[in-house]
Amino acid sequence: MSAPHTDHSSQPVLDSSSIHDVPANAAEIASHAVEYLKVGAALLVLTGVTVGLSYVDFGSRNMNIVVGMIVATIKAGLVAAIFMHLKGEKITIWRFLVMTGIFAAGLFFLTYLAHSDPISGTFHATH
Amino acid sequence: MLNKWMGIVPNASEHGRSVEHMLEVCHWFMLLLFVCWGTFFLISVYKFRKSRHPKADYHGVRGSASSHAEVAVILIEATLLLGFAVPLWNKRVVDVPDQSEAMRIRAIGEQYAWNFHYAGPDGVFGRQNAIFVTPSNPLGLDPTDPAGGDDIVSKNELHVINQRPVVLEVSSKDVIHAVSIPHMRVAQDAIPGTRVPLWFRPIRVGKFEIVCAQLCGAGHFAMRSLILVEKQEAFDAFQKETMSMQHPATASVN
Amino acid sequence: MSTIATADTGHHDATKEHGHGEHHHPELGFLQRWVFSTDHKVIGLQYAVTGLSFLFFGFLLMLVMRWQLASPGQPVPMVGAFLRSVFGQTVMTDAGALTAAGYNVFGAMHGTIMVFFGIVPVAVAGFGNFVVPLQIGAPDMAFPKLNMASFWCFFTSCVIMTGSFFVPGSAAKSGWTAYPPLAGIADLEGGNIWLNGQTIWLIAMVFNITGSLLGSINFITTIIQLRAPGLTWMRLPFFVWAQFVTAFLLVLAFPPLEAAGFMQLTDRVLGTSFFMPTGLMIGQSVAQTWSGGGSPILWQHLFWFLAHPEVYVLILPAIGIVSEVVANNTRKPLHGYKAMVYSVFVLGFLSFIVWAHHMYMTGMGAKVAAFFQVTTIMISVPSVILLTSLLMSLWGGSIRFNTPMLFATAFLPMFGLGGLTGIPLAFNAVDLFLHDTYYVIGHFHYVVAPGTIFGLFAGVYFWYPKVTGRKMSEFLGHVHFWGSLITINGIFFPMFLQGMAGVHRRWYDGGVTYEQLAGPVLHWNMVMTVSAGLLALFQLVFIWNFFTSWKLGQKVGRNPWDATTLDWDTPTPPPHGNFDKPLMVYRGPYEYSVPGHPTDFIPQTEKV
Amino acid sequence: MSNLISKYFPLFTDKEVPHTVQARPDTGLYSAKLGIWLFLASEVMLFGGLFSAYIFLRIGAEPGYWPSGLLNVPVGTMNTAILIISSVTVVFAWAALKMRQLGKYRLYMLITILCGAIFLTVKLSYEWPAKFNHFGVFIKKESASKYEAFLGNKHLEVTGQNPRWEITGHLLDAPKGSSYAHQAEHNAEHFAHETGRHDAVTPAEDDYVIQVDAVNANPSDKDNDRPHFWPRETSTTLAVINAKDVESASVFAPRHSTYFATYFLITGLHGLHVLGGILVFLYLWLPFPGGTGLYKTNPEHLANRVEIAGLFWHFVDLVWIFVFPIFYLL
Ligand code: HEA
Ligand code: HEA
Ligand code: CUA
Ligand SMILES: [Cu+2]
Repeated sequence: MSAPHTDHSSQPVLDSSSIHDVPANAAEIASHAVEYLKVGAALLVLTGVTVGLSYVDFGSRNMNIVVGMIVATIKAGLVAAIFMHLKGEKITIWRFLVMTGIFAAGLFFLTYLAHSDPISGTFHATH
Repeated sequence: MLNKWMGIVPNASEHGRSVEHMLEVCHWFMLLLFVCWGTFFLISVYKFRKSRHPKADYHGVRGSASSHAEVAVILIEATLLLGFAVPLWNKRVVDVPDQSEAMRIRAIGEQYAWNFHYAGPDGVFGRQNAIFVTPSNPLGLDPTDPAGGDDIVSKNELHVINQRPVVLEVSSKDVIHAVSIPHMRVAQDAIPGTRVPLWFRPIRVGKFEIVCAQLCGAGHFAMRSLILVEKQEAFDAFQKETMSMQHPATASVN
Repeated sequence: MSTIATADTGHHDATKEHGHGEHHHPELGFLQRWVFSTDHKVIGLQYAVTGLSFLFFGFLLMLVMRWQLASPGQPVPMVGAFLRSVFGQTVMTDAGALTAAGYNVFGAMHGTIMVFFGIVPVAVAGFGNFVVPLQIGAPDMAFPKLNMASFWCFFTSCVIMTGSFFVPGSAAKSGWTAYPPLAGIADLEGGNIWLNGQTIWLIAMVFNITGSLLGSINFITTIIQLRAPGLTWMRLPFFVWAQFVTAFLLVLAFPPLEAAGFMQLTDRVLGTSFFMPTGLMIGQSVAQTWSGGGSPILWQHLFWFLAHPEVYVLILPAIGIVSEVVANNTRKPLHGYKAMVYSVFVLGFLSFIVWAHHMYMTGMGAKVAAFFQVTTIMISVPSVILLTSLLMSLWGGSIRFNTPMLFATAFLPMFGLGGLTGIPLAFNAVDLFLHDTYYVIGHFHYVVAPGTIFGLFAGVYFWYPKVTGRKMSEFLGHVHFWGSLITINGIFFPMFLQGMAGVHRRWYDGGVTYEQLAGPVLHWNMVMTVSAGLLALFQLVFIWNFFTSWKLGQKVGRNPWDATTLDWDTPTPPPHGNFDKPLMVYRGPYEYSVPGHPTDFIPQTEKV
Repeated sequence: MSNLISKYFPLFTDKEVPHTVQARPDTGLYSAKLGIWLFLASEVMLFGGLFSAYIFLRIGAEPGYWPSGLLNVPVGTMNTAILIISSVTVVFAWAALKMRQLGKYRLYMLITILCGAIFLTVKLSYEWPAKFNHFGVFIKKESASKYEAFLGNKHLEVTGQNPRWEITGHLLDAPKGSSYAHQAEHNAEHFAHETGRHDAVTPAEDDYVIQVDAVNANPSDKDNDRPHFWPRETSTTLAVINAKDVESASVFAPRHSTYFATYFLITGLHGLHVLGGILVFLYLWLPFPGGTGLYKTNPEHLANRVEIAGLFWHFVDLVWIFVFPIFYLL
């Protein structure tokens, strides 16, 4: 399950007056602000890195794509983990997100496989 | 036997026997399952109807007969799959016979007819380009290419030689069609932009129907062709005659 | 208690101010109550009635097609002239016979309507909306307004799709699979790029998909969040499980088709060529309309990525309904409930990685083919477990053969037949022979017609008393059942024989062109068509029963079937908010005939 | 027992739907949070479908038919940065609400909305129109040698690179009957005005006249082999291309190539998401009863709404993080 400190919303609020008060974890949230700023900065830097790396020759176009995708995945991971609070998110959500990831990967991989493994002797007129 | 009872069209190709065999095994397996399950079903329905069995039994079936049955089903399916299906397919797509052994013919679909393109005596297909396409030159054969000088094209009739493997290179000009020859137990979609080989070895002289097996428009239902499995001599005669019609100049040289 | 209650939602919630209080709201107008309702039960009914009407419409389209198949080129008797005036000259000749293009229009629309506008709305959205919140003890769906939005999205798609019959060139005519390039170029010549069948089909599908997505998100959230206290996962009725997995299939499999729909749409209206290969010819010349470089196969991948899971979407709710009815009428627990739950999950998971078994003919190499054959065979295992468990559940029961149970019982061997005939199709060497023949048509109709539709009938007869407070006539129900069972087999069994003989699908003339392949089995066409006509007559019995029982049926109380699940623990019909007492669940869903207990059923809420 | 029930499931006797604001204890989630994540899961599959199309089409593309270096990288980078900044401000807005600081919330939300608006404006008023005014002509392979001076295929062959089949730039004259005639006329005027070469373009029935890009002006310059960060000026060189030698000719619109088709479809759909996000944020920012109006009565509910809208916004950012490199850079 999740670590309690990232859980912003499940504090039981049982009488109507308390919903106007600053929640107990306000200090927590304030301390997160710094983290958000750092991540934002990291994302900006990584954007620069992506652009920069695309002008470096890694031997082949494909290698460049791989490198670019790795950096993009790191960035996406940061957004998901910190901004979207996936780090420490509830297990229920994790469960189906993992499924989604698997199916999306399956879609990519299997269509790729189908493309790369035709009957031998197949000729493609493409462009 | 079961296949026969269900009225399967007779087989006319070499590998067709294995396809048929596998279908037969499948059908027996299905029949067996259906009969076993069905018997159990009928007995339950009869024996446990309310008037006969007024008080239900909380536990129902005890023991693990059903799990055993399920495991047996899995084993049989696995055998069918790994023992028959996968090797059979590999044979079809990996071991395509080569140039020397097989006859190569192109099958090009269009709304609503098949063009069968033979390389002719020289065994080389002429260059094609869409700019040359006209009603009388449906494949757009390049008139300046010498390799095309002896190529012949027949519409809706595929002539092949008995016992000689055929590699059909299937493609399409417009929409997706599919070559399906039920007697030969083969089928392949004809996809514009690709040319996919499809092979079989006919083993019976005769005339069989070729179906367009992919919806291709209003005329789809009537996009019927014939495959004529002939003896060598008959095929040669066909080739000669067609050539003299399509290339009067070249044909006379031969 | 009530202070606490208001604290949670907030006393200011808009709905509250409009007076959704403890009691029924006489002040709600007709529109708010029956049309723009946010009540899950009303929305469920809206879905079910719209869906049933489309099922019937889809069937009528098929009757015209079946007429054509049995007597090619003959004017449709009695209604020919009428059809001509409604559908226009693309579809019907002046004499009142179906044209070849018309056959394709009706075929494509029969498939589309049955799948996306018939079964899914009735089985998933109709039964799901009405029954799921009741069975889990929730006052409504988690997002009532979203629920309404979902229905109106769906309804919009219905209007658009139906409207497409009336544009020049008539509705979509490229199969329910809409394969490009055929679908890509269809209806474009000389016409308006927007107002034509295929384009409208795509737009309607986008709405339909969006509605489905919203609905499914709602179902999943509801099931996770709103289960009554004590209703742990393993105490859920199996129907809820089936709907839960179904909703996941829809949420994750539909979007790629939506993406593909956008792509086909831009291919048609913006001249892109996602699915149009280079050098595509129309008539005698290369089509200059598209830039080229696309792949027709890409569409097939994206389509079947949805459409295979979709077939389980068609069957799972029906299996769920059948499970409820079987448990209730055998008066004993389901055999292997847990195994069934696991199976349904495995089924759901695997259904995402088998799709290319519909594409064996597109030219697959050894690796891909082996992969998809293996997964396809694997997926039959959980189906076998599900069906076997239901079968085993009969043993030792005290079976009441009321109408719902008759349909549920017949579902088992019928689905069995359909499922079993899927097995040869899974082996691609065999599929070489069977692909695109009536064997395939027979296979899937056995699963969807005497399978799913029978499951739906069982559900209608079963929950009708909860909805209306009255039972449907048992006598008419029996007539409907026996008539349907016999005639439906008369339609679909001969399809296997025709398929084995080499008769292919989507043939306008039913096979007259092909003397060799169809000649020997052509006579079956008449048998099938007559059976279809008779089947239609028996449906009239159902429709009559359905509407007259609303006012005339036998009145019943809360729990006419002596059932255990929470849906039978509400007043009949359930009021707004559903339950009239605090709920606490103490036991599993099917505690029938518990040894030592005075009655033969213990409701889930009974403490003992 | 019944106390315990009413504590955790207070609403089961009421007619209202529970867990709209409060988390359900056993899942730890309020319903909308779960709902939005499910929605995002479906969005992953939606964009997943589009990206798999991208992969499929790109591997299938014949060498020379998948353009690169045609988009404006600095502008794309700037837009990326803007989205990232807006992602930061939106979490700040949420945190401010959590701490019950309405003023700060309003400020951060405003910045977020402005960022979104800038992003869209740049896309719609600059990037896309610039594309629609850029022209490309694919030369038939058999005629390519005629245009070697613009294609530079010999140079590319020697250096082991993919061949080039396209000549791009600004269209100054189009064959008769072309739907681009009007655009060409406009460009030609502009060209004359800029260069003073009033008679450079002599109208011909069936020629395309293109003021070519730097790559085509100087195709064997090694410097042109790689894409450039700062887009290069269009040269003043003119290419005259006979319509017979042309395989396809189009502005950089979706119909130009599968590359631009995927580019426009994916960025278009992404843009729609940005627009949707902005509308939702505006609603939450303005004093609607469900927006800041909610603050007075139930600030926690408002915070939840901002949280889920924010989740959506981050997702939109996340998609862009992939879109940017695959279209602009690689
Ligand atoms: C609800 C719908 C549904 C269901 C459940 C299934 C289930 C299965 N389907 Fe089917 N299928 C379709 C709907 C469905 N299908 C449709 C609509 C098409 C065609 C689409 C088109 O082209 O237009 C199709 C096409 C189709 C094809 C492509 C054929 C072709 O085009 O060439 C294949 C190939 O593998 C296939 C396989 C299977 C398999 C292996 C199963 C398995 O899951 C089946 C598993 C079930 C069992 C194995 C049954 C177990 C039986 C028993 C235990 C005996 C019980 C007996 C008694 C009770 C008496 N199906
Ligand atoms: C869920 C899906 C579904 C269902 C239920 C059906 C039901 C039926 N189908 Fe359908 N069919 C398809 C999906 C379905 N079909 C698809 C996908 C295709 C392929 C299309 C293509 O080629 O692209 C196809 C194709 C198809 C063909 C092949 C056409 C061809 O290839 O040329 C045939 C031929 O006989 C056929 C017949 C029938 C018949 C007789 C029924 C009967 O079983 C119908 C029975 C109907 C009912 C029993 C209706 C009950 C409803 C009511 C009574 C409503 C009551 C109303 C109220 C109370 C308000 N279908
Ligand atoms: Cu060609 Cu069907
Ligand atoms: Cu399938």
